[in-house]
Amino acid sequence: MKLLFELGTSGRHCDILPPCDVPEMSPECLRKKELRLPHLSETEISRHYTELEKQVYGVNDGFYPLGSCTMKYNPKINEAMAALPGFAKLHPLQPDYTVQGALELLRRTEKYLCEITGMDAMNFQPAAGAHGEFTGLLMIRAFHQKNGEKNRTKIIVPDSAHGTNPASAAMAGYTVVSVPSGEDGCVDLEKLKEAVGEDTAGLMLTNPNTVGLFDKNILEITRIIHDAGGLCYYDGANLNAVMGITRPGDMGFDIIHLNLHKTFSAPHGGGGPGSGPVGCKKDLAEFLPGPVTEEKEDGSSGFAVPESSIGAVRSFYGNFLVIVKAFAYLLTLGADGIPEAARNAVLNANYLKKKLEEFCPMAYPGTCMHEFVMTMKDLKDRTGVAALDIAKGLLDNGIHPPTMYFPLIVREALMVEPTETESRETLDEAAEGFRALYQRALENPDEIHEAPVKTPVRRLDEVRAARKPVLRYFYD
Amino acid sequence: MKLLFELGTSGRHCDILPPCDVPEMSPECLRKKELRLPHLSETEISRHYTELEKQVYGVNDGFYPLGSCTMKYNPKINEAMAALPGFAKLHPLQPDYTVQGALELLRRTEKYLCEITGMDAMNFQPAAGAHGEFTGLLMIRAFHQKNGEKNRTKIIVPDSAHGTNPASAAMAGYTVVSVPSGEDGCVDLEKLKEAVGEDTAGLMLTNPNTVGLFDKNILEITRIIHDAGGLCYYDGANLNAVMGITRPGDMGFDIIHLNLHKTFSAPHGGGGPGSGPVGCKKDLAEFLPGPVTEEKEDGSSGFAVPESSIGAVRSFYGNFLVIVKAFAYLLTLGADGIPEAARNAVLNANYLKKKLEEFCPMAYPGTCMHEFVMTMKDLKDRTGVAALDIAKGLLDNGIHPPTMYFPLIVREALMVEPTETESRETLDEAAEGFRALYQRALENPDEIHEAPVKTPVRRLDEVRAARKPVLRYFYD
Amino acid sequence: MGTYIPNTGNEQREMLEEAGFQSFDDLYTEIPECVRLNRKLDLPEGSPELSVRRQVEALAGRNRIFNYIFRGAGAYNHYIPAVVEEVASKERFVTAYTPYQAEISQGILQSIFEYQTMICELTGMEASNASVYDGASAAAEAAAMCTDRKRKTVLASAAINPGVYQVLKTYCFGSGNRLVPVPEKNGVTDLKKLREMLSAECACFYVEQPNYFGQVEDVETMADIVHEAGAKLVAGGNPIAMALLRTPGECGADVAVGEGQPLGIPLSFGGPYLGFMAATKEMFRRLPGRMVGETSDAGGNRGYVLTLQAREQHIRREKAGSNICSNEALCAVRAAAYMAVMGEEGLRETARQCYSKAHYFQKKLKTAGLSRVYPGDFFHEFVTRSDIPSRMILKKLEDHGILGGLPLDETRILWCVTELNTKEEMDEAVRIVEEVAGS
Amino acid sequence: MGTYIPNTGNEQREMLEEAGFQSFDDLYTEIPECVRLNRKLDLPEGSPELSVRRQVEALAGRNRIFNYIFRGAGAYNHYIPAVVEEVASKERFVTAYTPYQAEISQGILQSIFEYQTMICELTGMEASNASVYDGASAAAEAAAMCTDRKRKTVLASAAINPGVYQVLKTYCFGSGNRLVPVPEKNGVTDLKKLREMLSAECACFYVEQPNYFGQVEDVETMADIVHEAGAKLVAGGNPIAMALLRTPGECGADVAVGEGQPLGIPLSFGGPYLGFMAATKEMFRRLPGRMVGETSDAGGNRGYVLTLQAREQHIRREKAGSNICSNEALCAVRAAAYMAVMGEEGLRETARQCYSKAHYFQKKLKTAGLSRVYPGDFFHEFVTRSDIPSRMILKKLEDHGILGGLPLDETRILWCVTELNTKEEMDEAVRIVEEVAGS
Repeated sequence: MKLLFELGTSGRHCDILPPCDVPEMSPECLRKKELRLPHLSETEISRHYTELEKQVYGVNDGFYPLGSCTMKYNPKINEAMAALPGFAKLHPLQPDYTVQGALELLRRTEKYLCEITGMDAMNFQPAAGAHGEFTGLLMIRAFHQKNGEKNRTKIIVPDSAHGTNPASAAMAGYTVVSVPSGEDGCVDLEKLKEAVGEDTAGLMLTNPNTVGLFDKNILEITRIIHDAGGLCYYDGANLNAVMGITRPGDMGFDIIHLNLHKTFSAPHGGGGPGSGPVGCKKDLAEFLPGPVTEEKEDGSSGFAVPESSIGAVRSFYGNFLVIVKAFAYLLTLGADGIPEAARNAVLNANYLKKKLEEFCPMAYPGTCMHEFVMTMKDLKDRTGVAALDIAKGLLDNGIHPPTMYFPLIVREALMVEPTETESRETLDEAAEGFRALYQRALENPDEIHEAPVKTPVRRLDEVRAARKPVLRYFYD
Repeated sequence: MKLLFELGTSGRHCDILPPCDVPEMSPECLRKKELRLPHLSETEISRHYTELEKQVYGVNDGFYPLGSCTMKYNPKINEAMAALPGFAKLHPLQPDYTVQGALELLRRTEKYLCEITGMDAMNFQPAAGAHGEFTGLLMIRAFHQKNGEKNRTKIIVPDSAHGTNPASAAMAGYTVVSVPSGEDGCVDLEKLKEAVGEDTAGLMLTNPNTVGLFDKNILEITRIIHDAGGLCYYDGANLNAVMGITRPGDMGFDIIHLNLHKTFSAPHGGGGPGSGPVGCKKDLAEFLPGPVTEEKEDGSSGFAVPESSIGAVRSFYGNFLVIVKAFAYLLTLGADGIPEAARNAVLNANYLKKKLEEFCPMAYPGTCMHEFVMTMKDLKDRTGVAALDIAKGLLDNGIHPPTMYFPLIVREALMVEPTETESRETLDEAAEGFRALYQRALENPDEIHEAPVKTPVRRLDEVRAARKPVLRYFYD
Repeated sequence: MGTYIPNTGNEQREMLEEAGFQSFDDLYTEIPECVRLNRKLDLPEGSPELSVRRQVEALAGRNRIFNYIFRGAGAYNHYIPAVVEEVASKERFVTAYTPYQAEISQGILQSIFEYQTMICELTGMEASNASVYDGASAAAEAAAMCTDRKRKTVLASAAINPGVYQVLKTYCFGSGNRLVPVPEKNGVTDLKKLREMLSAECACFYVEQPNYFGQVEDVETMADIVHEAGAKLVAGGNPIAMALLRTPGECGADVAVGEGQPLGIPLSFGGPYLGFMAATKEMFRRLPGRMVGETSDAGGNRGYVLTLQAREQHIRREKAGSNICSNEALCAVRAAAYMAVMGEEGLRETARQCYSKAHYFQKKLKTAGLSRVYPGDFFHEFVTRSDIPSRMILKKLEDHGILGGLPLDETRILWCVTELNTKEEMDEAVRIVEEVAGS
Repeated sequence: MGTYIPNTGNEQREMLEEAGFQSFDDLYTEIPECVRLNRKLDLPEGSPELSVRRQVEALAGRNRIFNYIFRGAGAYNHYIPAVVEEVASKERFVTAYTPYQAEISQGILQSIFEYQTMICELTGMEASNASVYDGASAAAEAAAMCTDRKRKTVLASAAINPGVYQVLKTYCFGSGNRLVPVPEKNGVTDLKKLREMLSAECACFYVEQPNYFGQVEDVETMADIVHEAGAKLVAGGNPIAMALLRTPGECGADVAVGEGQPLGIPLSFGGPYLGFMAATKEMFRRLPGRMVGETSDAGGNRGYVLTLQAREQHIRREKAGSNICSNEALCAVRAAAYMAVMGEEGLRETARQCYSKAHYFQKKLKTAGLSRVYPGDFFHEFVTRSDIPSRMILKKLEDHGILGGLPLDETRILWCVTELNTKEEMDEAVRIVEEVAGS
């Protein structure tokens, strides 16, 4: 379809602003080149976005088992609550006494999330998971620095970790030490013991891990790190499997981040905004980014900057409206609903895994948590049909494919996370669809290489895009 | 796709209400048969409607030249204004002094519409065009009754009229006299003169008429009726062509209705809600349905029932939120914008007509107003491809077909109304699409009989639906 | 000036030329000079969006929103789930026309088919139409369905909503039918009078359940009485109450109608609302307006179309049973979504809460000195009488942000309680009433 | 308790069985007993939707919304056209994930491609990324782009937004870069000091246009100075101002960044906002985060994909230039829709009105006794000084429903005026200030 710039013509416009009601003035230092933006009537703009929306696949369009992304249903009441003028129209620099409702919302969300994670303090400034990781790592840095242990320069990260873990560590000035996973997909304890030392600043781990398994040695893992003088950082990406069942704080983790846009049902917005609050144990609270909320002497709420704060990682207090959505979700589920969601996320994953493993090899056997990893290695060896082809084939089935080629330690990986908000019928249908596709791949591999054929565009040439990047429209 | 009743299972539900906070009680006269409604989770309901919406064609999906329906773009600001809690949350029986804003909105809209139509008074109670017609006809009845002329039992309606005109007349207790149109598509004056008499209660007419022509004899037509002692009723369906250019009040009409959901850009909602306010000349205002707005002695606004009111045709004051949308539209366009919209509606129609008449016969030659009628009679005679087939063929082009088989006086009619909110490009593309389809019909008529093939369902069997009506889902 | 015309002045000129015109005036040569306006409209100048928003918001701001509402009388304050609002805002549902082209309108058609099914379940009737304007016009259309040349008298209970009575009367003025009220006794229809008034000219009797005063009527007995006289029973009713009370179908009604506003439609100062209509197998072909039916497409797949159109005005013209054309489709979709979200248990619970809370409030008001006027069971509305002038009580409540019941006269007030009224706010309202009584 | 789990208890039991488990506990056998919570969470009981709505609305109701806002300082109150709100509410835009599967994500990808194009036009730069978290993190990421082993010092004007400075500092704490402020003089960056402070270790200099005090900086000269020293210029800027003022590109910036909130994003108590980043041809491959590129599909049709992913964390891991993953895609779509609706003339007009009105207000305030602190041109913010304590002035304004400027200290206030401030409300605010001054 056409781009905004290829529609309309000079002179078309929308009438938005009334004329200026004071004498018109103009600055001196004017731009030289005329600004070029689209010239469109409202009909054209509105239709353009209607058409664009048709070419997007959202949570409401069907099954979305994108592993590690926790694509659960986004409740409509949450959207309505975040749109309330009492939140959306608040200036972030209003006096505290005019925003007590917003502050209480932050404080209560903080409290609930601390209880769920076993942490003692929380800050909402990070705007996404990776942003939270970076924040947490800076806190580790500040902690060691305060203790005079500047030699702690290394962060240990398992080889199954999300790419954000090593990247965040690097941004925080750390050297990354990768520890291999054992054959069971869990941290290899011996290798871990070899890796730690006086230079260990900390460990980053998600548990359940990225192959969908709960690392049962978790207490030993965190003890090894602590014994070496390091801190343990919990990547909250997979919290959905265990919330209300076990807590990172009780596993020995010192700092965590959460993904409100995954675990707590806030929508993903096609890539953002997210919200990646960071929580920590009491001893580390002084390093949290600022401002954090506080209770004032008169019982009202306000903001303050922690004593040894690492500083701000973003303007103001984080993606507030996303937090409103998570708050509404927490109120809805409550004490019983939170673990119930976790249990059903795990049940749905195991149910679907059971159906799929009848014909498709799994990377790891046994009970999984909220997600599992299939491998198309066998299929590829036999037919040439790769994980990518299967993913594209699923597009023609009208379901969103699993995450491809992650974690890196599994060859031809497809990582499936159904979430708790999917019905049994949806899982059954997806399993049948996948079975049929797998069968077709065995029988007629060439056909799958052609997939997708029912989508608005066919398979796109990513190599070409990267080789000669065209990142904008060029006017004639 | 599945029906709501075919989804879910017993026990699934949404949690909406808190438990009852007073002692629970129950009436005596309970229903015997258990109520059966769907058992669904929010995910399922929400996805169901997302899927249903995909199978609807709205104004934002493209060109919608449905003749006589004035499918202009529905501005988003109007929707936002109608959704304001200050309107949506008002109880209709609140004391007047708590709804002064709503009353002023009604009074101002009334004033603006009176100016546009040349009427002196207006009432918003009718919920749709046909409802307005019925209301207007009852006013005619009340008028004659008051004048002791009970013998005026006939309403004259041209044969080109919308079906609602005769049906409304019948509902209002009148006998319908149909007058034929001349070859030029306009009222045959001689036939009209023959038709009028002492039994004439009035005439119903739309001008421009339903073949898209302005009846230049309009003053003579209304004079003939008035001379015979009848009243002239203006069907506002086609006002979009002439607003700000000429006024029904100045053409000699006594009573009118408007379609706010056509001319004044309120959306159609898949068939409603509409709004069909009725306006009239001063002498007839006493017959308007009640309540109407009035200015009170203290300058505030209130409601009153006109002296000789025909009574209420609906509860309360009409489809208020639809009126809010029309009000926002009137404020937006204003004194210059209203005639500009009319002029461009007529321009777009003539521009498109010019392009189409190169290959397709028109029912009437010459300049049209806001719409025009094509005839597929030639095509059908030559190829067997009927207006219906062409309409279904257009579906595969992604545009909404014109109105089919109306007006009845044109054989194999397709009635095209582009409206002023379509761009030249859209008209050009539609003309090219139609040209190609017409050509295909000539070359390969069988193919067109198969159309549509790209829609969610193929051509539907209407005969079967009517012969053995299945009007609801039956539980097993 | 605001505009929604895409084409620029230049483009308009080029298009005029291509279409063979010199100017816009040339487009209108058929309009005789003497009927041309030839002056500028006396309207305000057009406004850009921001100005429009400011003006309209200012008007909205001059209306008072009550957070606590104890007023019903035909418009009811119920909770509207977020999903329902979302569904009713979907762009294509909002902006589509009537689904004349079924192949690109399955979404609306199926929604209406689902609506029709749920209305049948709710009313206990066999077929529903796709909606009419509101509850009052539904009643009037239903009465028209029952009349014929021989039976031209319509009886209506004096205990029905007076707004509905007005509309019945207006429609009868059109059709030439006779509308006669059947007296009320103790807040309900006088069955003895009903029996006496029925005659061979009577086409039907219209009653509401619960009636205007909130009272539960004995509709079953009425059906027997009416049918004995060869007339039809048109049963109006509150759709929330139908989740709990004996349905029109069970009572033996021939046509069931009602105001669908309680089913997820906001108060909206009275509209748009939704008139629902359902009928027995014997009567459904006389239902006015659109109906959606199931059929199959050329490939044998299930699909939906507007059906039984031969009844309608665009085909039968003056012989049609009704002139209805545009209806309240989007409100019907909204109502269907509401019923789907609430489900049978949720709708029953809503009804039960309305009933229980109304009874709680009534008892409390009684202790505060507002005694109930009528005996017998009521649903979620009831009438009180008091020596204190109604307007004094209501004014005091308004001062506390509460919209009290509707004053029927200087001593009687019609109260309404729904699931949205909490015990807390009821107690608060009672406290205020006690204050007025005590002062 | 509310729930979004479709499967009923029965179904869950059946599914457990089919999957080979006896109970939910069996799913968690891998979790050592000693780390299990084994107690109920100390959270409130779950709530049905109506209760949730009531609780959240009550909190929203405890916040004060000001109708008249003269405060900016990093968050700006602009008009958001209705179409923009509508676009940003579209269900699929809202609920989709990052467009990893391009074939079913063309709508988001194309929107972002359009956004990137418009950001390039606005900034005068050659390539834009798909957004980062906000303006402050954009500045920090930009500084990181410019540093390398040899050049590890980041200079930043002391006249930039202190919130941005804080974030720069935090990011530098991580990277081990040195952040040094370049002093301000008369409300703008001291060019002489800048020249002096530049050294071979300096990676870049960061400045904002307009700066925190609203003052127009001489960015062109800075670019020359900075480039002479072999360093890069990172130009932060207000996107509305860019419609009017010399663009970063024209001034010679290497990277342009800014807070995109003014482009149709509501104030939202500080977030979500939008960080935009654009760079020259030489620098764009170092931009962090997602970028959308044009390509073609198997059928030769144009299409869009996430591209240059080799820069990113999921491929390069610890060697990536940044860790960014989720960005602010929906805010970028919103900003693109905003720019499309406003168009070039509309955006320029917005900027002109901001400028004109701010100057009108400043003059009026001056006559009321609030003199301007700095000389030189300003855009839509300015600082005043007065003997009257800032908090007295602001309190009085608040009493009249006006959010005044941001108090910088007891005597100085940073005011902001946008196209939304009418002459009427400015005159009213001035009148109130005069009152305070006179009392």
